[in-house]
Amino acid sequence: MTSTTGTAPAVTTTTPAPAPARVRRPRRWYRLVSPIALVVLWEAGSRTGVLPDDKVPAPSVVVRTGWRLATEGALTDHLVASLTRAAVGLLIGGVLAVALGAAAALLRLGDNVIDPPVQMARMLPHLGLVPLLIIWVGIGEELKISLVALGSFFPLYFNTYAGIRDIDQRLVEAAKTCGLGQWQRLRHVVLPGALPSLFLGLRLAIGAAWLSLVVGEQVNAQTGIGFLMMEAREFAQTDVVVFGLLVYALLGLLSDVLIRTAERRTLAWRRGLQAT
Amino acid sequence: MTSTTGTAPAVTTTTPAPAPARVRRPRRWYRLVSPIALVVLWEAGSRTGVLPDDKVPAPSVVVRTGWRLATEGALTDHLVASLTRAAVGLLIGGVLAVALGAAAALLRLGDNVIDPPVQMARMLPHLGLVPLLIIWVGIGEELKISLVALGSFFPLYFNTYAGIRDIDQRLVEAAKTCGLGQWQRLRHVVLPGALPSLFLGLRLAIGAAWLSLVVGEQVNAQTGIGFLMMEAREFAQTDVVVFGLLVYALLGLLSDVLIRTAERRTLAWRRGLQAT
Amino acid sequence: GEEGAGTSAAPGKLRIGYQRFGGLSLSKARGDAPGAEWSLFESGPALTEALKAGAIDIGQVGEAPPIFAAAGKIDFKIIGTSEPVPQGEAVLVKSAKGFKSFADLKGKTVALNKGSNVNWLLVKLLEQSGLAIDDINVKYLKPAEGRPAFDNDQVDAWIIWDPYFALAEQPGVQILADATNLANNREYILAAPDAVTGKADLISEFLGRYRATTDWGIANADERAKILAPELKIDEPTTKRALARSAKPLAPVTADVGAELQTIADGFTKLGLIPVEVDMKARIDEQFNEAFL
Amino acid sequence: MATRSASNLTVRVTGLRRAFGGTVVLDGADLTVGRGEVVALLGGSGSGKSTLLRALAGLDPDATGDIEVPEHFGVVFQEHRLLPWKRVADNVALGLTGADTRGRALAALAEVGLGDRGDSWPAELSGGQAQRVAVARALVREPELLLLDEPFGALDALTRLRMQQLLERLRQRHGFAALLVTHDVDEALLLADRALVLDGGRIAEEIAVSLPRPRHQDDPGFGGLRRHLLDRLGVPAAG
Amino acid sequence: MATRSASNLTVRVTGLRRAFGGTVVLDGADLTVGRGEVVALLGGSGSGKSTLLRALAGLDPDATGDIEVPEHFGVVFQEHRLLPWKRVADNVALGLTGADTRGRALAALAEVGLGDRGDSWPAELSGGQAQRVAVARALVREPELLLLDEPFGALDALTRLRMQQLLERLRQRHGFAALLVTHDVDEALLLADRALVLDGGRIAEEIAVSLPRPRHQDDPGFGGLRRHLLDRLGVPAAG
Ligand SMILES: Nc1ncnc2c1ncn2[C@@H]1O[C@H](COP(=O)(O)OP(=O)(O)OP(=O)(O)O)[C@@H](O)[C@H]1O
Ligand SMILES: Nc1ncnc2c1ncn2[C@@H]1O[C@H](COP(=O)(O)OP(=O)(O)OP(=O)(O)O)[C@@H](O)[C@H]1O
Ligand SMILES: [Mg+2]
Ligand SMILES: [Mg+2]
Repeated sequence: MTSTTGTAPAVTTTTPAPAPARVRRPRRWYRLVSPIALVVLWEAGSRTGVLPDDKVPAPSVVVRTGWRLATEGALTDHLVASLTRAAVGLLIGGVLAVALGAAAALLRLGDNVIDPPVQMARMLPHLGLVPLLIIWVGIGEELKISLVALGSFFPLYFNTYAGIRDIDQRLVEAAKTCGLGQWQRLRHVVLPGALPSLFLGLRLAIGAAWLSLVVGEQVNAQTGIGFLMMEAREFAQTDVVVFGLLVYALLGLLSDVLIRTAERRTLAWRRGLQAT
Repeated sequence: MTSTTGTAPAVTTTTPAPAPARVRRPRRWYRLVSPIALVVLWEAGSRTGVLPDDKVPAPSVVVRTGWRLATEGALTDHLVASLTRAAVGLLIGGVLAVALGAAAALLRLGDNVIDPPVQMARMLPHLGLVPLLIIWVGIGEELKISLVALGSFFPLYFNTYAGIRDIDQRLVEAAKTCGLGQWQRLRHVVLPGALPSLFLGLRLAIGAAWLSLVVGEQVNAQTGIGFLMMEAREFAQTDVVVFGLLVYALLGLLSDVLIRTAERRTLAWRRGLQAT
Repeated sequence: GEEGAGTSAAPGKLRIGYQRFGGLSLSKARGDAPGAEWSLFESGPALTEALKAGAIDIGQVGEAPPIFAAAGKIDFKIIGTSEPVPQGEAVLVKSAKGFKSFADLKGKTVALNKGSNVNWLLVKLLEQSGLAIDDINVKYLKPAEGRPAFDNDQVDAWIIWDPYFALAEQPGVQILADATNLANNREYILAAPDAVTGKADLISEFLGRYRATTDWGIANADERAKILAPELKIDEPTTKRALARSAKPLAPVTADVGAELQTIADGFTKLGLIPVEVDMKARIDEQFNEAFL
Repeated sequence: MATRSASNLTVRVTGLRRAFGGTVVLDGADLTVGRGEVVALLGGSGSGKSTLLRALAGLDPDATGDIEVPEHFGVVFQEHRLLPWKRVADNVALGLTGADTRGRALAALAEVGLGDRGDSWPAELSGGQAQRVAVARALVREPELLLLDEPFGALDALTRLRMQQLLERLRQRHGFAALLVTHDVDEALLLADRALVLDGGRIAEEIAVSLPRPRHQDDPGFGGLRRHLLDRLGVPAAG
Repeated sequence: MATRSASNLTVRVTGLRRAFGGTVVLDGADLTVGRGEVVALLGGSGSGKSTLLRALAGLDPDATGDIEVPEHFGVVFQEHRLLPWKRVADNVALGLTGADTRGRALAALAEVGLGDRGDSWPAELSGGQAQRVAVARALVREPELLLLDEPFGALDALTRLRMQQLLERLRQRHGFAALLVTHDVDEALLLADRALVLDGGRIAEEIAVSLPRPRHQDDPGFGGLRRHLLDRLGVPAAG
């Protein structure tokens, strides 16, 4: 039993008054500490021979390779090519995913018609689909874009679906009684309610888009980061492969920063929920 | 202005009394209609020549191929091999993902130390990592399992992170005042609160595990569905490729059914939130 | 060099990397090396990757992978080769299109795998027909993607090697040219340097048997096809046709072989396929030649 | 209640039934609200008041019976149900049509004493403030009928009084009808023309409150009615 | 309140301050609760009562000042804050230690009149039922101090009376102290030994309620105290 018979005040908290304008800003540079530490450790490992050079090149070597590619080679062209493909594919896949995910989540008919085929399709491996896609869309840019669209579709679809299903129905009811029609409810309740989930889906979709692109850029491509890296792999140029991986890592960090910023903007209302 | 001056009762609803024991069971077989319709359409297309046989084999042909593989070949061996790899990899990747995701979501330090490297790593393409993984873990089963673990890590990590961050802090406070310690809060508030998100992550992780396995089963493998399909692809055996895709589709459906069942069991409390 | 992490093969065990259609497949199917550990690779570059990681001791590849591996500073020795296999790679077209020679492909799309033996064949074909690379529209496709593209007329010609070559020889498909008089298209046996020193006995013992098996296979083409068809998952007639032109006796490595490889490597350097000049001659290791004599 | 379409009625409910699983909550409840009439609905905790209101608002597809309500009505739910992602003013303006929606929303906020909180997030409001925003959201629409589920439950005595006066004032101005769920017998007697007691799934008691307005707790007749209602609700007379 | 460690005090708060952004909500509030004493906290909507309670419960790291509270206390929040994924009985038993936690939880539920709802989900409860479950969850712990933020706000007159009596009874049995936020002046006078009025971020008024127990609204002296408190809260005497 919890009945306590201790004497008087047991827990004392004394909090000094804060400085007048204490603003708690998230210290973002903290987030850079561990990536930098990783790189430093890696370089140290290479210098001391713990990581033999013939197995993994040192970061300095990789950076030099990157510099060479950037100046001599057409690194920016490769990047632009990949970014274009990723953006177009993401746009197509994303729009489809949000539309179909919303239809499946909102309508009983949609759920029965759309969801089962999607559940079937979600595990189809890209590599296995390539021959069929070649037949359907050819070996041009369409193929790469289709693969990206496919890859980004699933995380966004599932997160849209779950995000909408998780919306507090009491809020939807309240919106109904405020006279909001189907579309206005979508705009004012469903969309903002599912937004955190959509952001998460976007995060995963961006990753999936890049991964799919690597597969796509192995087929009849002369440009793209995936092409660059996989060709280097064929030609046993480990430094270029690792540089390619580094580019992907930076793209990952960059997209994280962008999405975090977008989240901070659009999900400002959640800070109140969390802080107090 | 909405001030209405219409006459008396404007909206009339007459709902007849329901039959005494009207139980609204979700009619699950509905979900089978559209997959079956797809297959029927496909077969019809093949029969009528709309889908030429040399482009996509008819479902009947594919099923016959499957039957041949199952009886002559070692289809079950392949399946078991793949399932084992997927399960082990998923287990390792999943446990890591949930642990690290929880640490990053719950602890400020964890967020600063764990999250940035994860954000960097999430876009690293499997195909590009294979050469490095070969150096680190060799070309045996470890390679395949590592790839599966890697692939399944990210969706689960992100969903764990988001699921925990989205938990209503007011409930956490309530649990605190009920005298729950750190661990008990994890068990009674954080885990159940993040569970819907974890399920979604699991769904995506299962898909990612299979996709990664296809890449892994291309390196020094003699068994596995991915191996089977990619080999058939090399030798242009479209019927086997399509059969492989069909197996993936069925695995997708099956895992969906399993997860739906698990969700229904563990998330029973949400039905009330949605229905009323 | 040291053992790659995670590959803890017993020191007395030979670790062999092979490709499905390579000559080693027969050796494996016949059980030539009962104590060995066999690893299957989907391509030559994948095999040299494993060689670099120290995951295998020896392996067999076509003529391009050794050059790229050398350019990638992978440490290995070339310890054996095969007789030339010029008929093992060819330019395929649909006969309905009426091409008569490679020169007719001017302005057409040609698919091939970048950086493999057929890439060298393309160089020689262009040279022979007096065309420049820009005169044709090159599409770089891997074998598995080249086939559907070729079948569905998304490319006019496909330069490909066996067994994809044999598989693609369907009715209506015509061989426009093969590598005869253009390229030797040999196979090469590569070994890790530490295996060359540490497992020399195992290697020479195995190479002896490998050679015998290869010779047996050439002498008994029917039986060889019967053994390999299920292994390759290709029907027997196709297997037989492919093996008949592509399975050649093993041969010792000589300075001439080194020079031949060097020519290809220099050609690749000129094409920009590899960023540096490499010394292929230095990779030749003649110490196991006895096994092939 | 026999005449089908008496035009002096705003709400007519006949035979309203609702069961959750095996538990019957509403068991054929009948109810009317006249045009411009304020009806108070009293009843024990869990007696089905909120369930009845949800059914009237057309939010409960599983409720059966005849329900007639006007097309334009406003609802204040027992919980505030503000959209957490919209600032207070936008919550009030939600779905509002016509000119200067923001201005009207801010005016409504001012009327509930929160004119300066239009830019706050709902999560930043106190319990009573959130409830008042919900009331403002319903009032700003100037509906024919208001369904109010304990709209003043979280308010202190002064604010509650002000809100009651506001409701009275607006009702006189716009003439809307209201069905007011309340736990406060005094509040029912101050505001309502009629008080209903929900019990056993039906309207078990109906009391016309014919005190002159403006009313006050100390008015003669008030005490008697209060005692009567409290008796009906089972509250004993002396501690 | 000048003596530092008078052992007859359960709660001692000195100089409690809390600001949200630029808005100062608590501006150096001082407060004590004696052992076994029930203190009612009144104040306008948004005056900072919930903020003060959160600070006392140690949930507000941004509140500054000296706060002394006993280690074992229970809280009833203004919203019920039941875990939606736990059945009602499990919610009450949450974090309970010792023998037969489920039995004790069910007994507490029975005391608040919900003995048969232990297996319901929180989402299936009416507003007043959920609030009573929250009260049961705080009471079952038998704490030294109860922090109650309008625990009976959503209850009808009868249920509210029963709950007030329950609180009285349990207090006599276990002798806990309580800080009770309420909007109901009568409730404050019925239950509290002392009533505080929070205004302008400080305790602006403190009234000892020395009526004999059991108390009733009709007791002599009750009306005078009520009028005094209502005056202090700004409620005018006549409509
Ligand atoms: N979704 C549900 N599932 C099961 N029972 C429910 C559900 N919703 C409400 N109930 C039950 O129906 C009864 C009536 O609930 P309702 O919310 O209408 O009560 P109420 O009169 O508004 O009570 P209160 O004054 O406490 O708000 C309660 O016993 C409640 O437990
Ligand atoms: N997270 C927040 N951000 C900004 N302002 C806040 C926040 N939380 C509370 N406030 C403000 O602090 C003031 C005090 O709030 P509090 O909830 O303590 O009021 P209260 O006395 O409990 O009111 P009520 O009786 O309405 O519940 C209110 O004006 C409120 O708007
Ligand atoms: Mg209710
Ligand atoms: Mg409050």
